[in-house]
Amino acid sequence: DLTVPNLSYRTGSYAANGIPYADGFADYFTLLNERDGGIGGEKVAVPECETAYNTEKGVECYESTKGQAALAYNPLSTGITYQLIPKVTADHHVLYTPGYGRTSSANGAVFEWVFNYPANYWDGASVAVKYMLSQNGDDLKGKKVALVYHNSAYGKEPIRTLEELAKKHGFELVTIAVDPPGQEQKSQWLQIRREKPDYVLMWGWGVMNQVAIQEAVNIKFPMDHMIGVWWSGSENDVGPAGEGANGYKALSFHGVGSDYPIYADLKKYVFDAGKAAGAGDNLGNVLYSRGMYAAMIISEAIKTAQEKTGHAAVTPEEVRDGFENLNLTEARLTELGLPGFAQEIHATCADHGGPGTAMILQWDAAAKKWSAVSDWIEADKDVLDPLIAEDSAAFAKEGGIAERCK
Amino acid sequence: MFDAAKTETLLEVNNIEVIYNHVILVLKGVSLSVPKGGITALLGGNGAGKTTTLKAISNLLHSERGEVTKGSILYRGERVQDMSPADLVRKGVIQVMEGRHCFEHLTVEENLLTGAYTRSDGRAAIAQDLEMVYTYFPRLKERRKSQAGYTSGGEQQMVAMGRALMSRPETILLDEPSMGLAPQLVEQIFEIVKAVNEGEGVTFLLAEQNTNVALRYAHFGYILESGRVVMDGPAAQLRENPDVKEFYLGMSDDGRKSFRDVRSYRRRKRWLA
Amino acid sequence: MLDQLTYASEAALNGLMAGVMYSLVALGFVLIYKSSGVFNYAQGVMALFAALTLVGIQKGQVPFAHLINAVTGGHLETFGWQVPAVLAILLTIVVMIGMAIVIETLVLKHLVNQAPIILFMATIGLAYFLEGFGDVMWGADIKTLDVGLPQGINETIESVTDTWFGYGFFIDNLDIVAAIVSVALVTALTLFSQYSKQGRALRAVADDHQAALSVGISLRFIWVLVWSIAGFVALVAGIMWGSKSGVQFSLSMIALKALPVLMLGGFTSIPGAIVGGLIIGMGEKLFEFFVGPLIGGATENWFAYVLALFFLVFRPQGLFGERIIERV
Amino acid sequence: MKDTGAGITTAEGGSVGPVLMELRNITLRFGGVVAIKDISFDIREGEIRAIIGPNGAGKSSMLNVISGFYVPTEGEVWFRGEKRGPMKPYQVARLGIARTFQNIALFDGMSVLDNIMTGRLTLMHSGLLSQAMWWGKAAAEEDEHREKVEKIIDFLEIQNIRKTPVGRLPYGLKKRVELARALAAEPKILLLDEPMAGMNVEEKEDMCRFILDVNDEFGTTTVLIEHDMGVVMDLSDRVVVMDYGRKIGDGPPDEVRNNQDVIDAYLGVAHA
Amino acid sequence: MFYREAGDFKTSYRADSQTFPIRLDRMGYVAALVVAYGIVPFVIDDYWANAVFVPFLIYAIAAIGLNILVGYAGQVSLGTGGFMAVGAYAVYKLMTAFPDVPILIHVLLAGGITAAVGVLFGLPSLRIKGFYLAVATLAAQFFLVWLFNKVPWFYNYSASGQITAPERTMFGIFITGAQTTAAAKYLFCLIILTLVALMARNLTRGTVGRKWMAIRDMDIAAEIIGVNPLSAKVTAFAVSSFFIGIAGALLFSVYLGAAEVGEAFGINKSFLILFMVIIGGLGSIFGSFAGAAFLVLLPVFLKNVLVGGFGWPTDVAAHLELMIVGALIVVFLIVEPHGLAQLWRIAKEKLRLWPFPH
Ligand SMILES: Nc1ncnc2c1ncn2[C@@H]1O[C@H](COP(=O)(O)OP(=O)(O)OP(=O)(O)O)[C@@H](O)[C@H]1O
Ligand SMILES: Nc1ncnc2c1ncn2[C@@H]1O[C@H](COP(=O)(O)OP(=O)(O)OP(=O)(O)O)[C@@H](O)[C@H]1O
Ligand SMILES: [Mg+2]
Ligand SMILES: [Mg+2]
Repeated sequence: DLTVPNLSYRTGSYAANGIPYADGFADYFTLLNERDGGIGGEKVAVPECETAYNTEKGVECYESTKGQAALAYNPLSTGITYQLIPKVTADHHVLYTPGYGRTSSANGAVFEWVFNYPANYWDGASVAVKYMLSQNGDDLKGKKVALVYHNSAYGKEPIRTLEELAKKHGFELVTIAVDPPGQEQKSQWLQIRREKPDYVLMWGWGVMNQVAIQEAVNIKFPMDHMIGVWWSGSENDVGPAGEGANGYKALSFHGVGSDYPIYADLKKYVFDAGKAAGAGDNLGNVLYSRGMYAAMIISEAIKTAQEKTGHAAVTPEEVRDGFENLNLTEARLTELGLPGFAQEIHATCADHGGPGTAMILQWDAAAKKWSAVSDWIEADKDVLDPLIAEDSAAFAKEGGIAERCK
Repeated sequence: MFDAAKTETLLEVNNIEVIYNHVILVLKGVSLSVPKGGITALLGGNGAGKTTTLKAISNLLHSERGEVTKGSILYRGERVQDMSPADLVRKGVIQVMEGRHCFEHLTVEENLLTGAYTRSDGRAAIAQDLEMVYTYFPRLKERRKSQAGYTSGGEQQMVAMGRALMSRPETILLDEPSMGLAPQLVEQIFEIVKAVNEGEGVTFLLAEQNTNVALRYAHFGYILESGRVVMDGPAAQLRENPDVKEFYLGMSDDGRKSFRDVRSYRRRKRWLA
Repeated sequence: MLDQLTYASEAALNGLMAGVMYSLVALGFVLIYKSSGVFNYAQGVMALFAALTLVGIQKGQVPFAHLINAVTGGHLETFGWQVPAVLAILLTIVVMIGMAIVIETLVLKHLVNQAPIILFMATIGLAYFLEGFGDVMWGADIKTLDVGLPQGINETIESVTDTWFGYGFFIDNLDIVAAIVSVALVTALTLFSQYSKQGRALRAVADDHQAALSVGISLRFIWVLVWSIAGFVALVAGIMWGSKSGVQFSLSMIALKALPVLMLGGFTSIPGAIVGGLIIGMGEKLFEFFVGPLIGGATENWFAYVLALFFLVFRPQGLFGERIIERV
Repeated sequence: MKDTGAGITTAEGGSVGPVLMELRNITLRFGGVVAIKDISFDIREGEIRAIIGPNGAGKSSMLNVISGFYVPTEGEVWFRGEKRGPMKPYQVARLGIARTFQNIALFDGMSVLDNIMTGRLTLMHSGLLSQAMWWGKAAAEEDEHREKVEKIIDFLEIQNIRKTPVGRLPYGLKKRVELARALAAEPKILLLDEPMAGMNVEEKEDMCRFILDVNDEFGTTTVLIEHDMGVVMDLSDRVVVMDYGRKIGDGPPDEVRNNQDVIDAYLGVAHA
Repeated sequence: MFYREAGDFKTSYRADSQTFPIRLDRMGYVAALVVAYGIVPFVIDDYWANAVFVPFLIYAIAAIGLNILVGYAGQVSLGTGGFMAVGAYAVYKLMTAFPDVPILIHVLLAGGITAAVGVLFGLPSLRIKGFYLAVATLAAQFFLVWLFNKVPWFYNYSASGQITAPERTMFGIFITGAQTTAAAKYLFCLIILTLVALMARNLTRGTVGRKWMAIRDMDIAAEIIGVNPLSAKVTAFAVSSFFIGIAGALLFSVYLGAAEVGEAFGINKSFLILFMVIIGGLGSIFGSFAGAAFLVLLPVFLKNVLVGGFGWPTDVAAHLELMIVGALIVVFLIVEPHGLAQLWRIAKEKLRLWPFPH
């Protein structure tokens, strides 16, 4: 068997978000097992382990699964990621953190075992700014952008990038911290009401998202000028605000909705067969799709590894090579029943970060649906690459790591 | 005067054993019977188990991690162990606990009123009894508005007594009512006990160290030592017993000795030797 | 400068409103503490549980659906009916009373006369249990709660203040509702505890369990009574907070916002919960407004505690708490 | 009686030394309540000084003033010929004033031995580090003081309960342990607040024996509050009588016993 | 008569006040030490070290620290998480600033720094008591977490504010970092725990301990018999924070390897450790061990039974786990409010009397 642990969280403060993600992740592998008999004929085991978004439980989960030759870890938690980076490096396991984790691990020269394509936090910040630019005739001079962020490692990630971008494009950046969990955000939103920013950018997770959107509605902030990062743009986040949330925007690095061809198979092999991981009510929604995306990438990497080595029972080391040689094309996506679902990825030894693209989704409260309102937007690599180089160099120096890929 | 032989037994304690914390055996087979309308005194030295006996009767041991492991306690033929302390109060058994146990943050008057918690005979009757308590303890009337936690030791003792009276009980279990009271007040309290006993027919079971006074007012007495009843009998008879005289009343053949003289010798209890 | 002042008053006003929302949670703590000396950490989880139950009933969710499905492999979700808000609230109250009875029978009854810290710990255990139980019963996903309370900016206030100060104040309608409800609750509860026989008994119980037992107060009854009221207060708090953020695990964290309020107002004072809430709410908002920007913001969590600590140093029993009796 | 010079001879024929402590015009108010109203009296070295009076007269409050727990609203406390400045209770304790309490104030969670050892805290000085390592001074000091405490334990005849947690002890023994704790401090003045409440005659006799022995052997000055007139009359050298916060009598027991004010306010009938 | 103390006479006060006056106890503890030092290091693997032993050892240190404050000195604190964070950030700053100093020194220094911070936040305890104090210590908890989150100097200006433990050695053996062996981690923590437990034991049986307990049992009486409340409370906060700081430093550097303050040292940590102390037994060093063992092992055990054994979905298992842990805590408190240590004591008393019931 191929083992891909699912370090999920279905309890605790962030359960509401962890559940659909874990469901999507598990369901995709179930589909592969049921329909294709696994990957390359080898079944995939997806032992689930509950972390409750808690780093110590994360350690326990890692330690309890790593003996089973786990091929890739995807803990959906920046905190756990940071903790696992040194461990996977020493133990030789892949850590795959799409859209979260340590941004500079995009630099494969330093982070041999970590992958975070297709996009990272800094890409997200840049994409959001680019979108604003596109809406304002490529000129943000004199505009004001407020960043409302989760006051934690995760929330602070984009600040550096945004500061750089503010300098470059001449907009004013106001950063507003919200202490987790973020039940109470009166001060923050009064401040926004006073400052009247042109855009509000949101970097939230959990209840903070719901409260922020509700408060934005309350102060009548124009919803279509409020843009969330991909972790602030799920059905959960807009639900409590009801009608008011109509027009809210968020980033995404993959498509959403259940009208991809793959869903016919999912329904047939997974749901109707009673093998779904969850209650089945999350189908096609944003976080479900994201879990599915992660599973899809991991399975493609495994497949690449199998092709490269010629045997089906690949080892974690071989899967790492698979990740590094992943070549995900639109044709392949179509083959998978996910046409246009994601951007192409052409990974290399040094490039673990992928294309760095994302699109903008907008919430339609009446239809209760997210729909894309932009094309794929690419991040501003000119600004980001030096930042990544700087941060990963610091890490390499601290840990005495020699750069690869020379 | 009260005649024990003629009246029914109200409360009966049959050979009970009490264990604290599952290991400490405190009562080793205590039996008593309390006649209706009488004053029964429970005497004995420190740690003899008087308090424990009273608490066993009012079913308050539970909250101290103590339990009755053997024997039975019957009040009017009903097993006390099957009733909650509140049931007991409603049936007319109330305890005045050793060490006062006032409600510190309540005022003196509120403390007294909590005594009437189980009563349902209307505000007027309660107010009347409140006046009665105030006539017994005029000092309390002066301090009625103070928080009980700030009253003196003796005042708290009065509060505890008064509070019990407020429940219009049938039987009062009094644990060391005289402790910390001025001599004059001790007499007064026992006079009250007597008055309540005779006037209202309330039965008393009292644990007392002040053997002298206790035996003067009680009809019947039990002496406990180390968790066992070592002697019992009508109070008058106990008063005359030479051992009781010597050990509990501090009398020798030639009257009361001065406390200054006791240094010279150590005594031993004959029956425990 | 004048702008600053207007803004500050707006912040202060909103602080007062937020404070009322904290008070709603604090009130539940006070009730239970006052009656049993128990510092009920589970109050926040009770609010969550009440809100979960309310939504569950309203939407006709099948309780324990997830567990049943996991065991039987079925697909139970809802009964397929919708219960009107008022009826759902009544049913939830019944559930909360049931919970009070269960808690009394299984937990409190056995802990009579124990040290306060032991009781406190027991309530944390209870909080864990309820959290797991709520999740198993109703699911851990986020739910929208809507009992028809108004939300969003109050336009009247906005336009009035706009004509007065040239800047329309923001006051949330939900907060106004919360304020009205809180005032009503506090008044009713204060009257109850000060002037009724049960109220007196309840304070007696807090002082001395044994003595209360000895005068015939049934601890069991008092506790069921008080936990039921606290359950009701939790429901109110759950509705208010849940309307804002949806019902999910984090709702239980509002307990942490209530603690400084409690500390400042005094653990034993019902009016203290309100006054404490107002001071904390206003204090933290003003601090965030004036000082927050200088030191990086997100100060509210700790500032509330520091503010309360500051008051305590001068009045160790809180503003309205009962004097701590120190005698030998 | 302001002569602080030589000793005086008491009714019992015992002799007491010069004035050790003097309370001058003490008044103590709590809000509206006047617990002590302008009281002055002195305590002489080596004497047993009793304070009696009805409940709520202010006796315990007076002890609290002496031991520094209450700060008198007015008035001065003179100790060894010097006026005592504002002091915290623990500083007063270090002057050599130890006491027992009306509502027993033992440390319930500790064993009898440890409780008595706390009495010696003012006399022990080893540092934190030395204790953490249990090296040198700390261990030696512990042994040395343990020996002293064992003497007191022997003296009060509580050897067999040495290791029992005090919470479990019956009332009477607790009182005895409290006395032991106070004695362990080797006090100059020993304050006893109703040490014999809740005891039967036999136990009272024991207690009296201890008090007298301490007084004889170490010359410890003792202030005693007690409601048992027998005890007070037999033991004390001089008696202060309080009523409603005022002093209504002061003098040798026999004199006090026959004082009409005292009889009216306290004794009721002339006591046997 | 399995367990006997009769016939075990002491001839000196020193012997009477030793840590384990009863011979049978002494033998038991020696045996435990032999197993802990002589056997476990040779059989331990990564899973046992990281999921069970290392967290147990570290939490035992923290629990001893908190027990000194709550169990011995009676000052309830909910700031433990915050103080552990001080230890963690102190050790991080020291490790990165002085890479060549042995890690043990850093850990001890981190404890010292935490002690200073603890004293500062302990000062209000002079005025504030009971639950008011408990809630007041939350001010420390929230403020410290905020501070470490907000001031970039503490996390060496890293982009996300995470701190990551660099590799450090002692006598050439890796103690922190991914290359550390399970045995090294385990032994390092075990040695520190042994020292901490000995110190705690010595302090609590002597003068300082008696001062603490006097303040705990009745602070007014304690002051009247001569205990200076300021110094007693301050030393309790200092000693307690010292141990807690060490635990925080180890938790971050040896166990987790990386930490984010709000998550790793949040208020839940404070509660967790308070739980250990209370379940184990207030005022008992042994209880701290028992409590830590119980609360570290129970979730791991439950998880393995429910998910591994019964194959239940992880979320149902996790919810049930919460319910079971919660219920067990309540049950324990009901059965024995004085904790596992007291249960153990009663068991011993029963054994001593065995086969007689009393
Ligand atoms: N909660 C308890 N736990 C353990 N032992 C206890 C407890 N309460 C009392 N005891 C023990 O039970 C015995 C009897 O105590 P009890 O209080 O009944 O005596 P008493 O006759 O009332 O004495 P006193 O006159 O001093 O009040 C004592 O030896 C005491 O140590
Ligand atoms: N801290 C305080 N606050 C308010 N009132 C107090 C305080 N301490 C004592 N009092 C009051 O002062 C008066 C004297 O109290 P005190 O305890 O000194 O009396 P006492 O002579 O010792 O009486 P008893 O013999 O009953 O113990 C009492 O009325 C008491 O209520
Ligand atoms: Mg007794
Ligand atoms: Mg007194």
